[in-house]
Amino acid sequence: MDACNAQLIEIWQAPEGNGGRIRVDHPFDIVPGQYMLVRRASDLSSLPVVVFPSSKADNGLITASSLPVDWTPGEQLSLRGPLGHGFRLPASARFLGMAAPNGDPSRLMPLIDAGIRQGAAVSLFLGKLNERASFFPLPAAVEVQPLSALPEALVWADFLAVDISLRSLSSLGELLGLKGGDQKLPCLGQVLVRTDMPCAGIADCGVCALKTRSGWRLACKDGPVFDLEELIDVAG
Amino acid sequence: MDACNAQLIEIWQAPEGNGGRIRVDHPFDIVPGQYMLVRRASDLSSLPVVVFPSSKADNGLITASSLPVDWTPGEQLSLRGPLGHGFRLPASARFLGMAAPNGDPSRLMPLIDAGIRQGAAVSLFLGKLNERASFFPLPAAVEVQPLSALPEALVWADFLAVDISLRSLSSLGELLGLKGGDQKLPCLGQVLVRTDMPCAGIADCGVCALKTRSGWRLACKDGPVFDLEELIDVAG
Amino acid sequence: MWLDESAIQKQDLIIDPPYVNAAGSLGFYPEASAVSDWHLLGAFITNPVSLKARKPAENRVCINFADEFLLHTGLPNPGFLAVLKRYTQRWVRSPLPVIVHLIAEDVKGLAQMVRRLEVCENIIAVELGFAPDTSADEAGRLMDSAFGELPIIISLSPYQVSTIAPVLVDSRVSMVRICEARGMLPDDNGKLVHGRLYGAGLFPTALQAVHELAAMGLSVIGGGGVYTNAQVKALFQAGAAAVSLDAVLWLGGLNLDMLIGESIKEQ
Amino acid sequence: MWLDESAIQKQDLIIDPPYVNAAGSLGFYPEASAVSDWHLLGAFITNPVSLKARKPAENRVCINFADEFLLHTGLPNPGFLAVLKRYTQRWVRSPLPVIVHLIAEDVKGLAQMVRRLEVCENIIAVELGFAPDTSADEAGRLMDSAFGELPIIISLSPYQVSTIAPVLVDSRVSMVRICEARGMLPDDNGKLVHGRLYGAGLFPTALQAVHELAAMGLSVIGGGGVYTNAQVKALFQAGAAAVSLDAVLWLGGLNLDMLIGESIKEQ
Ligand SMILES: Cc1cc2nc3c(=O)[nH]c(=O)nc-3n(C[C@H](O)[C@H](O)[C@H](O)COP(=O)(O)OP(=O)(O)OC[C@H]3O[C@@H](n4cnc5c(N)ncnc54)[C@H](O)[C@@H]3O)c2cc1C
Ligand SMILES: Cc1cc2nc3c(=O)[nH]c(=O)nc-3n(C[C@H](O)[C@H](O)[C@H](O)COP(=O)(O)OP(=O)(O)OC[C@H]3O[C@@H](n4cnc5c(N)ncnc54)[C@H](O)[C@@H]3O)c2cc1C
Ligand SMILES: Cc1cc2nc3c(=O)[nH]c(=O)nc-3n(C[C@H](O)[C@H](O)[C@H](O)COP(=O)(O)O)c2cc1C
Ligand SMILES: Cc1cc2nc3c(=O)[nH]c(=O)nc-3n(C[C@H](O)[C@H](O)[C@H](O)COP(=O)(O)O)c2cc1C
Ligand code: FES
Ligand code: FES
Repeated sequence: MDACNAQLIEIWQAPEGNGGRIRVDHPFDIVPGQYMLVRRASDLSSLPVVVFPSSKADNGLITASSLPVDWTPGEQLSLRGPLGHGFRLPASARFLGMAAPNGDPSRLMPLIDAGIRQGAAVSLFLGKLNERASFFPLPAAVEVQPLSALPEALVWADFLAVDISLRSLSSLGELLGLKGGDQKLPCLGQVLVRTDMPCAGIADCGVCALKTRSGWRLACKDGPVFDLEELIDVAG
Repeated sequence: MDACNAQLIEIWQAPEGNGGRIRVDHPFDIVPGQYMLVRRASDLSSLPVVVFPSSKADNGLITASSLPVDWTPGEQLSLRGPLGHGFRLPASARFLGMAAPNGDPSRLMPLIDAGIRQGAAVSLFLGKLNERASFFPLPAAVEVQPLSALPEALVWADFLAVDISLRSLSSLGELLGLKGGDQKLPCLGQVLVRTDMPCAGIADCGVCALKTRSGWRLACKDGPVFDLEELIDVAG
Repeated sequence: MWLDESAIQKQDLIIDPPYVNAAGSLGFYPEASAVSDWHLLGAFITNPVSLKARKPAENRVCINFADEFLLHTGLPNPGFLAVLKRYTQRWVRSPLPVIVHLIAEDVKGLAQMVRRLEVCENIIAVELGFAPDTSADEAGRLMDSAFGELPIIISLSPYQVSTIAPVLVDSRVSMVRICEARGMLPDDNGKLVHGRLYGAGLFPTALQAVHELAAMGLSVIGGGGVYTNAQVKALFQAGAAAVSLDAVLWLGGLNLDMLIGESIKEQ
Repeated sequence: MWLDESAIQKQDLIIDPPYVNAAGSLGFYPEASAVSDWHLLGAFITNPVSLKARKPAENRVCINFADEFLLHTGLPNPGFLAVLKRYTQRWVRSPLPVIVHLIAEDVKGLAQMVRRLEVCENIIAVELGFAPDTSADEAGRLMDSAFGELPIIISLSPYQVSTIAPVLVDSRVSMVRICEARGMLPDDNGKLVHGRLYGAGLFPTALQAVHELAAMGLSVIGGGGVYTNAQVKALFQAGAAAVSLDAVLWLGGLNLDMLIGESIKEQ
């Protein structure tokens, strides 16, 4: 799919921005962790907004909380994607750890759903747990824990997914409880790196650049999902 | 009234811009020819739009065709006015001539209504008559004629009202059929001068300045309605 | 040789509270109806005044575009003497100290105007504006002719900063004010019109200019497209000594306290 | 004394159709997927390339504000030799002639890079970018070291016009391109960040700059915040010899023909 028409059907307030339901005029497949670019058809020059679906609705998608606050239901949208590389959840994974340090699990929701579908036990580690936990409706099967419990839990997990901002990436090691010298990874895992992506790869602008074990990479093209081991000893 | 809240209830397309119905939260009195400043409550920095009511609706007003095309019904507005000096229709006037060279009579509508109420015969002279006449619903009592008929008609009129743009003001004499030397006014009259009014008098910015017999005047403060004789031998 | 101290001394100019209107935004004197909370401003800057009267530009116009608008007016004003006659008494009675903005055209005319303002009451400074293409040398000569008893403010558009700011460092100029950028747009008929730019879209370049000037050690009045308290704060953070407001003052029903009150309280 | 003609001769550079992408808007080579109608552009301008590799700026960011956005990236690039290695073959196979944008830092490094590009295929010109505070003298020296077999384009932000444009008149420079203005904005945390500005709000100052440069007799590539066909027309009317597109190319699903096609047909 190149670009297609869509419509904003419904919006709701979420702690980090508005969430919304979008009707899409075109069938599409999207892997958890991939993103879409959305803009108002009427906007002359605004940059597209990066949207991570939190689930698929009939003929469309539910977006994670990233819509501009001045978008109102009924707006005609133009949508492009899916773009980037999403999560690869090992089919054999039975114990999944998911972490959203900013307290918003919506970008991880499609992966949580996929985990439950393949019969895995899912624990979700949320920052700002007290403020946020009640906000996001979660499947009953998910066990929710504070972010500080993440390091202990990693002993039993066989796959870890983290949604973290580029700005916080340098504290990824700390988040997982790795000490300075201790670089051994607790388990396999992947990291969704949230960042501005103004050009979405068209210009190699470098706003979304991050240093990985293999050198500089662009979140918009090479990510936004990266293997944990690519990031950990660089950032940790 | 200083500034008050309002809401855009309904819009419709008109040849020179959208018209609309605005609900106003506050009682107000406005003389035909006076203007209001309207802006979207949500707009950070756009200049207010100059609006001439074409009639009063219950709790609000119907605007002449000057609303920005991206304003949609339901928008919260902020409204200021009435501002400026409107028409003074002589109570004794029995034969009224009204002229709208751009073919849009909506700014003259409140004056037409007032004329009919005081029992006067009203003739309306419209530019672009063929394209426009059917667009604007007019009271049955109004006789509509092409703009080119204006000079002859002025013989019998005892009051003339013209809605003209600042840019066209220099052709006012030609419009009334006055020859180069012939400066005798056919009748009493007033002219509504349409122009940008960005500062509405707050800054004396001068965008709306026009030369009158008494010197430079500002449409926003001293007008937008001026006596015909103030303009005619300057502009004619 | 004796060093003439006054020759290099900057004249102190304190604007308190640190807010002004931009020249051209509120007319020639503080009209009671224009702003309800005058006490929030530290001084009133007049519209630009030229020695001789200036008529409105033939093709005067206001053109909206994106989050901006272009104003082409020709800076009409009745000329210096007529302005004095009409407004001196109003300046005396003004709720705020007055800064008169002079269009700096030639050395002699400018000196005349400044000398005449020195004997007026309630005027705390003179602000000079230069033509868009004024060179650093010309600007220096004009400035020199204006120095006297009144502190001098120089208004520069962001585009004039790189040319003229170097002349201001180590000069007797008291403050620099960032004024409107200039631009060009097609009018309704497609004819290109140049003029001054207003609107939020002008803010990022104004903020950058303030930062540069403050880094040069100049005392800066920053402004250009300011509509929110967050913008006011950013200007102070960039080093502004005071903030000027322009088209926000035309919105009507404005609560100045909301726009700048919070910043005042925090100081 | 014999007049050395080549010393003052401008090298002809024809961009046909008269449209280019701005440096920094489409990466280092014309990637097939980025634009579907390459034939509407007359040349491809690369991202800025420096002699040594440049890392992304520590505080790289994109900040939205009004109808604009500020991009602070640090102009990351792998350095001249790495760029040559990666892209020379792609330039040869490019559907468009290529213009390489070089970050002009010092005379020697710049001369080296230009000499090396003279032997590459399908490169029709070199474009030079200067640091924001480059003086006219420095710009002149850098330019001089770049003249050789390839036509030279100078990219100037609107703020650099008054300083640097006078040096370009009667020089051997083939064209001038108006590039992004610079500005400053607070980021999410209130920290001030400087960077390049994009968006429709930049257009009026860009148009004004084009008009000034064209009036000086320079051949100008105009651009900055172009999103509509009416803007394209206004640029040609102001005297632009060609038009450059920037962030409009990032909107996706763009119909270039709608944006510039109409103007092409009318010529
Ligand atoms: C000598 C000079 C001094 C200036 N000083 C100031 C100042 O103190 N403060 C300020 O805000 N702006 C000043 N400016 C003007 C400023 O640079 C802009 O021109 C101004 O912001 C007005 O914009 P505008 O488009 O509304 O009108 P203008 O740009 O003034 O346009 C009006 C018309 O008058 C013409 N014009 C402009 N100045 C002169 C002049 N001096 N003599 C004859 N014709 C002229 C222009 O070419 C234009 O066609 C000055 C301009 C000049 C030429
Ligand atoms: C010598 C020089 C040449 C330039 N040439 C070009 C050009 O050819 N094309 C172009 O588009 N822009 C050029 N610029 C940069 C331009 O003026 C802006 O800096 C640019 O648009 C990038 O904006 P930015 O905010 O993304 O990154 P930058 O403004 O580049 O910011 C990145 C960081 O790197 C620093 N930095 C910038 N340049 C250098 C340098 N040379 N050495 C060390 N640190 C530096 C800055 O201070 C900043 O902290 C040049 C800058 C310099 C200093
Ligand atoms: C290393 C690290 C540890 C954190 N620990 C906690 C925590 O124990 N409790 C909590 O409520 N939030 C915690 N947070 C979340 C932060 O409070 C903050 O909300 C989060 O990093 C949001 O930042 P973002 O802008 O990077 O998304 C932690 C974040 C990081 C990066
Ligand atoms: C002097 C004058 C005479 C005009 N005569 C006619 C006319 O005979 N028929 C007509 O349809 N429009 C006539 N017009 C209207 C013009 O076609 C035009 O629509 C009008 O001036 C709109 O311009 P504005 O931008 O000034 O409002 C006349 C306008 C002027 C100023
Ligand atoms: S968003 Fe520009 S390179 Fe990734
Ligand atoms: S609109 Fe500014 S003076 Fe009339």
